[in-house]
Amino acid sequence: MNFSIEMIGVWFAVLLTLSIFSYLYGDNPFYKSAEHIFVGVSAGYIFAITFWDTIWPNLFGRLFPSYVQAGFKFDIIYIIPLLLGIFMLLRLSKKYSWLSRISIAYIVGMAAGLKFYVFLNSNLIIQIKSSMLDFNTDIIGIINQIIILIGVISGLVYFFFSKEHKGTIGKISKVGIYFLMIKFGASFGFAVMGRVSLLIGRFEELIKYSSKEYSYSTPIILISMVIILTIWSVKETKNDKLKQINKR
Amino acid sequence: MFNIKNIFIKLGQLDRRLIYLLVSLSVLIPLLNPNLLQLPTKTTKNTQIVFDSLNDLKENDKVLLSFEYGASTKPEIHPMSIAILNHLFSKGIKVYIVSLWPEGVMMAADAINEIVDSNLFKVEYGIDYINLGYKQGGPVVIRGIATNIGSVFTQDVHLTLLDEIPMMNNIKDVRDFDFVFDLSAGFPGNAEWVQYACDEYKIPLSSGCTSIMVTDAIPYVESGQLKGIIAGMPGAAEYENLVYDYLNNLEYNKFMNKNVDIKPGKATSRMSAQSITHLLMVLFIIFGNISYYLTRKKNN
Amino acid sequence: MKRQLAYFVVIFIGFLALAGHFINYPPLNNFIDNDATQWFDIISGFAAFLGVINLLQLHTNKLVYKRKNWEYSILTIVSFMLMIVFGFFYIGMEGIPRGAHLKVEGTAFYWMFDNIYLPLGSSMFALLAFFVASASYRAFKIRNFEATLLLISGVLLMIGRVPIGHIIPWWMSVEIYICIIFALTANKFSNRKNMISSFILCLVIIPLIIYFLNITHWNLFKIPEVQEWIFDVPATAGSRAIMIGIALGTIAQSFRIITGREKSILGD
Amino acid sequence: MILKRKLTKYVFLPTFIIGIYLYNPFDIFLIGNEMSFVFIILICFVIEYFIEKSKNGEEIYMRPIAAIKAMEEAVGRATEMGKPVLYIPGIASLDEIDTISGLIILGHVSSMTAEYESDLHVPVAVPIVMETAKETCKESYLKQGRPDLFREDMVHYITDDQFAYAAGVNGIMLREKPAAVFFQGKFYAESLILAETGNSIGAIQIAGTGSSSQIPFFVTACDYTLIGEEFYAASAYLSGSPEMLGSIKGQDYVKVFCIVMILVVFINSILFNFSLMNFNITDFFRINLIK
Repeated sequence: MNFSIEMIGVWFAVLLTLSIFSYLYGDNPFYKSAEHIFVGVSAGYIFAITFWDTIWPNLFGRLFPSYVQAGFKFDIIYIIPLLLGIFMLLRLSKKYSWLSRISIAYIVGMAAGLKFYVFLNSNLIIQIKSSMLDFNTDIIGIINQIIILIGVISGLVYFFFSKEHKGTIGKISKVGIYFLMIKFGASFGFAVMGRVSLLIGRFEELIKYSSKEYSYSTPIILISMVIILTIWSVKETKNDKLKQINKR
Repeated sequence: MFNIKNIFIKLGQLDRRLIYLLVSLSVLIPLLNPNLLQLPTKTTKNTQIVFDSLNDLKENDKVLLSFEYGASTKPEIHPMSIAILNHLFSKGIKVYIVSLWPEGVMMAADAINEIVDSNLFKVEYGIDYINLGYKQGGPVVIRGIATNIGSVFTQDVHLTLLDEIPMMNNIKDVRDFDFVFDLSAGFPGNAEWVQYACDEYKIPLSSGCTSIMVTDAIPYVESGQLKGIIAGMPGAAEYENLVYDYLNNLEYNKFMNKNVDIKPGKATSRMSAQSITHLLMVLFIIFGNISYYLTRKKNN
Repeated sequence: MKRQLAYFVVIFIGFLALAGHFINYPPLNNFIDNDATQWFDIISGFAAFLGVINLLQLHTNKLVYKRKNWEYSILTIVSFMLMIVFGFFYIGMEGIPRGAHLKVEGTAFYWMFDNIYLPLGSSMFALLAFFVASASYRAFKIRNFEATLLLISGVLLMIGRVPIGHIIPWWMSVEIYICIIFALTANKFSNRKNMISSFILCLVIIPLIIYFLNITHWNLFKIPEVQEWIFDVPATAGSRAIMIGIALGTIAQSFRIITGREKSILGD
Repeated sequence: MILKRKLTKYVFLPTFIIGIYLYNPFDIFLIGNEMSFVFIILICFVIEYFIEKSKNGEEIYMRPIAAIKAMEEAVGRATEMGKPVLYIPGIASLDEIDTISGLIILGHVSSMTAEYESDLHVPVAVPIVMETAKETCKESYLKQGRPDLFREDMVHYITDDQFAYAAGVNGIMLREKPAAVFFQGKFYAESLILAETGNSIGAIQIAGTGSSSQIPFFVTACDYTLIGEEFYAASAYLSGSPEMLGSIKGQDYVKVFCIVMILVVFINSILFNFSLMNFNITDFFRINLIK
């Protein structure tokens, strides 16, 4: 078994994959450790990526261009995000924690302004524009577009809040919910398709790692995990019974 | 008659773990021997639109390829990126790679290495393709590329300044690209490219995405904001076959190396496992409903 | 006074972000297009520091007070510290500038990423295939007409989208349609006897009628074509209705924020 | 007299602003996105009109939404069973409107948990959302007069990564077995992992999201779901203040306006095709800036 860093990596990958899959059996020590390792590794990973890809090039790259050489020119206005960032850190001090509200206010205000404009354009105006009937399709194409029109309008009527859903509005919104349900069914069907593909990809990797070249890592780890898990669950059920006995 | 009904009711209340075991078997068995089930793949309308719009591009056109997927969605998207890169390189198109997901850079590197190792095409870094690496910020970066690419990307993935790379000198913003193709698996994805860049500046955009995102992107496809869409792994298998046939009956042009055989893509081989598992899911739904109907009959 | 300042900032920035798209003043347009949202990332970058402190605090408390499952907190702290060391101090390869080393194969950070972070992420994602199976098994019930629509479009899409869907012959799709129609109308029949008899009658007669009218080549009987129609027409209408609905919801919510009416966010 | 004042405020003022914008004195406005400007002015004034109408006391009818009524009942059930309430505000940061709506609903849910004295637990995936959530919960407990019940570690950060967060929350659900689980915010692929685990521990699950690709999972796996726009309206429903309800009514009328516009575009395209009308309205629907 060639003992290289890369081989340890493969064994680690297979061990962690199988401990995540052990969750299907139920909550067990393998899953708990994989979960906690995942939380620690991902928190560290995101923190490092955030610093090296955002703060270092975009902020310090503009405040100290000569030192950072991220290709940006000096830009005095970037003092403000630096201040807002420090305000954010002041949350740790009881006295000045109210300053962090200004940074939050900036983000919330900016998000509201930008999303207002972007959603209005691409998700409202263009969608209204595309409800026009184009005639260079055959008769079935035109019927389809009429069905789409009915579906969109009845779907919107379903979302009426200030009107009682009775009488004609009730009937239209009933039709609307039918269209929405067909859309949800289609999304669910697609989701099944997507998830199965990912499982196939994962199993393919496990099969790849069970070859001689990777010194049969998957079968060895799989068998040892199954043995340990059976011992653990037998011990677990035993001391559950003990707890019940001394509780009575 | 009575015990048949009981069997059906029991079939409707299988333990969760038994379902999980059945699903793993239905995936494992076809993967272990792929030629268990050979099935023809028929190209759907949207995949064909994507192929045609990329095929209309001419030599030396500039295409921006954006990688926004990671290892967890690699099985669905990676076959697409390889098929698309094969298609673009076979037409001598200049490919500009950006990634808005941290893992996107590695996926792009994997895809490029796989194509370079197959030495099907004579492509060179800095001449035929360039990788601008990863920038955090999602819509911020897309907005930056749309309005002025210099405000977001100043170096390529090897940290050489863009001004020193000839390929980049007449690229100022998204309008200098002839086509934008987005490989997306979540946020930021094809919706953000539509909203923040291509709608406003009228740049042709198409996308290959995970199956779950397809129903959200359909209104954009229907209104023409997205030129067709490649939907999940089945879409990837269809596109792979289109490119495979295209490359085969294309007499070797100056971009391709002679006597190199063209290998079929990965997605096609996984389709049998996909089909069997789908059938299993449908059976679950049918049995679940039969037992639901019988138990409801029994109660009232 | 402190709260008024926060409200003023929300209203001012919100209005600025909106007006920046209309007023013809290049420095403002440039600010809105590029810098405004970059600032957002920088501030959230600083806040990441707070998140990490909170995480460490939580797990060290769990460790110190030996709360339930405290042994696992050691794993979280150790793996977090390892990533910080590999991310900022120890690179593991010469000649790679600090900062770019995160994504260069061969560095310690990349080894952790490739062999620990990636397998965990993709395995969690792959778990979804199992959960989708159990969800479809448990939740896809013909409770009412809407749930049946959800089920039919889901099933037809699942079969139609994979190669197996192309092999299904026309008569089998007719049988499937008959089963669906009877599943819908099952409770409308007075007694079970004639429901089952008419069900079997249809199963036999209808395919024969279709065969004699020789309309067997119709798209209606090819599941992939039916799936494509469901996907192109009703599902598109549903998606567009939801998209417009969500756009209106977002616009109304943004309006309430920009006019300072959403109070609870800034702790009023 | 009031009619005259209302007329000036809600008819003349908007038309006056649009007039100035189109006249574009000294070229102070950008050209190209006039349609967006007209839409924005129209939407703002319609919503403002209904807010003012409902502020001076006009009764607003709001159709009942099952999920919102079920929230109080879910918190009540959790208190009876002495089990915690788990609130998940989505995995997106504050730049998503879904997260802001989720935090507003958290404000109302935390005032319920303060009132019922049940144990609240809010795991978050983004540090800024953690800070804002702490702020919102502290305020709600203060307003209910129970600042003593508020514990600093009610709201805690797990990790930014989508699936590590799902794994962490799974662990919390399995070990703490909450009786009520709220999913209110922006969700992606991990929504089904959380909803299925919540279902397997038998908790009441109330979901609300604007991510339309995840709604099918919540519809199938949760007890109640706020679909798309209902999720954004929930914060106004729960606050019950006349201003908020007025804005929902205004939103409805904007929806009527959109439906009318869709029909106008549809009919215009038919007439234009048969050349009964000479101009095509969709030319106005341009959103690309001519810079």
